Amino acid sequence: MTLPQCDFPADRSIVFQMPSRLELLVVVDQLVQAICHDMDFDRDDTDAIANSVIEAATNAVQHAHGHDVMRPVVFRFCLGDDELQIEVTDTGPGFDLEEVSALDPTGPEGILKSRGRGIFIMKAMMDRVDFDIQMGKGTRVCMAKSRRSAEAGDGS
Amino acid sequence: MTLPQCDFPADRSIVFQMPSRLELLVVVDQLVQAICHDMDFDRDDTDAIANSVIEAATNAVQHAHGHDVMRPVVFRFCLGDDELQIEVTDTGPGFDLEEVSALDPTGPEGILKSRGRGIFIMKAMMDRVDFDIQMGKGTRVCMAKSRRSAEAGDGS
Amino acid sequence: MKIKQEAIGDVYVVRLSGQLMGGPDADSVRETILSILNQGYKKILIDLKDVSWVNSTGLGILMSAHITATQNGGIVKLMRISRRIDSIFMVTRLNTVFQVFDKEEDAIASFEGDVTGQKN
Amino acid sequence: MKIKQEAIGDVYVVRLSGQLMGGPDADSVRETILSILNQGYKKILIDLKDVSWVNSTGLGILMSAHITATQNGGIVKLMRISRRIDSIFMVTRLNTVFQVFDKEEDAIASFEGDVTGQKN
Ligand SMILES: Nc1ncnc2c1ncn2[C@@H]1O[C@H](COP(=O)(O)OP(=O)(O)O)[C@@H](O)[C@H]1O
Ligand SMILES: Nc1ncnc2c1ncn2[C@@H]1O[C@H](COP(=O)(O)OP(=O)(O)O)[C@@H](O)[C@H]1O
Repeated sequence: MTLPQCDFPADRSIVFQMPSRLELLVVVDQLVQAICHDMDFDRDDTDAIANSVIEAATNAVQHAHGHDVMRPVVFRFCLGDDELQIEVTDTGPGFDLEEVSALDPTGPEGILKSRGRGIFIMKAMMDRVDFDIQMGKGTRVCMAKSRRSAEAGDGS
Repeated sequence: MTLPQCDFPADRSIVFQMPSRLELLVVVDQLVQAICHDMDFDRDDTDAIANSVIEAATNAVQHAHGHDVMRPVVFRFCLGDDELQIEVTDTGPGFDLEEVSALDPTGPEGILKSRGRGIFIMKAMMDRVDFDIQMGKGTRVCMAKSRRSAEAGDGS
Repeated sequence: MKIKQEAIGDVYVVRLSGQLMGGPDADSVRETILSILNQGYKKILIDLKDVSWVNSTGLGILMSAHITATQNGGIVKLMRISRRIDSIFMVTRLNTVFQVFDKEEDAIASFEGDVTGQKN
Repeated sequence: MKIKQEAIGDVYVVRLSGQLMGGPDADSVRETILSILNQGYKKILIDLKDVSWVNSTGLGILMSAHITATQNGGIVKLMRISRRIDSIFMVTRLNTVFQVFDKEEDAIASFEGDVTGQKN
């Protein structure tokens, strides 16, 4: 694992690591739900966060690790006062983000495809999604979402 | 962290790490429940395992780390075919296992105490509980439990 | 994921449970849809009541089912999706591809006259 | 953990919810019990219906409540414990210390004549 470590503070960081097995996505889902519950996220935001983490994890298992069960996927959660930050890291080959983002999966051509919705879902459901892609080394997806109540005061 | 790494195989290992906060025991509980569900443990065994992991984690947070939120507690799960192995590791001072095991918490004197039940509960609820205590360095609690159905054939 | 199947008149109901997330799920749903079409049924209703969540690979499985059915003169409708799955349908606009029903009776009734080729 | 309180006749019902696991919980339960005893109530019923689990520290909190009450001429009973909490009571033999009831009415009725000193 040559990717830079994240700098989440130790007193707010939860780390989770699992083998590249799709069956374990149910465990990821439950873990994310519990963290969101602990942070008082509402039902809809919790679903949005859980969906997004599952998309990132699905990509790590399928595309990055090709279901190689010996290769772990690492999740880091930073439980802020009003914001949950999440990193999902794999050791796969990386990919061309611009290329895969070119086709809108909700457009007339994209909607009929059976693939290409994962990154779109993360971007739609989280406040922020960034990719740290190191070709040949790995991908780190960084996502964040604030509690609705936490946004109430910002006039948006 | 100078304790020896466990030798759980990568394709069956789940690792979880959290700050020393009792509030996060609800997240640990949900994680353990999800892992047990994935492994088809029944309701009662799942409760027994979750209770035991919570006891080990409570000791790590309270006794080993004195609620110092900067010190992480590490959980490792090995999802075997019929057995779940769990390690809970802290970086606390260690303790004298014989001494704390001397008083039976169900005896006439012990039952009236408000403490001293944690290790007893783990031993009662798991198939195996071992302590790897390195004084001044840390404690690693190793526990295991098999699925009931997995034991059905062994004549016990 | 588990699959249960049941013919109700000329509507074939496929009840999924668990999570719809790709891997082996993709093949089993595809095979189920193909075998239903091969039996001559054209009206397929997928019941998602016991599916707790769907990921994008699972959405792809549903989209493949839709395309396979359409290519064979059939139609796939969905029923009883959770609030969580509904939100992913809205975001991905799959709600514009699939007719989704809350109640089984409404779903079944909606097929009336939908497909000209009946089960033969 | 949250605490709600309610006097039903001369029985004081303390309803806990969440998890009973030590830390700040210990102090808030202790203070609640003491204030109830100070108000002159002797019959205390702890409702665990909405407590999903208890750890050994939580058991210690209940045991302290029992001892504090007893020392002040009172009594603590429990009601509506889950299967999970019941199993930890069996293992630790706390079921021999506390009377536990499934139904609130049975628990309340059981206090009749239990304690000679009534609320004054
Ligand atoms: N972590 C990753 N590692 C390698 N390639 C990835 C990763 N995530 C996404 N990709 C590439 O980007 C493409 C688009 O991903 P996504 O939007 O999630 O849709 P889908 O997974 O359905 O193809 C994938 O097909 C894959 O080629
Ligand atoms: N991980 C640990 N690190 C340091 N001391 C521990 C640890 N686990 C247990 N102990 C010691 O053993 C004692 C007994 O533990 P336990 O049986 O869990 O009961 P309790 O936590 O209620 O005291 C504790 O009071 C503590 O002194």
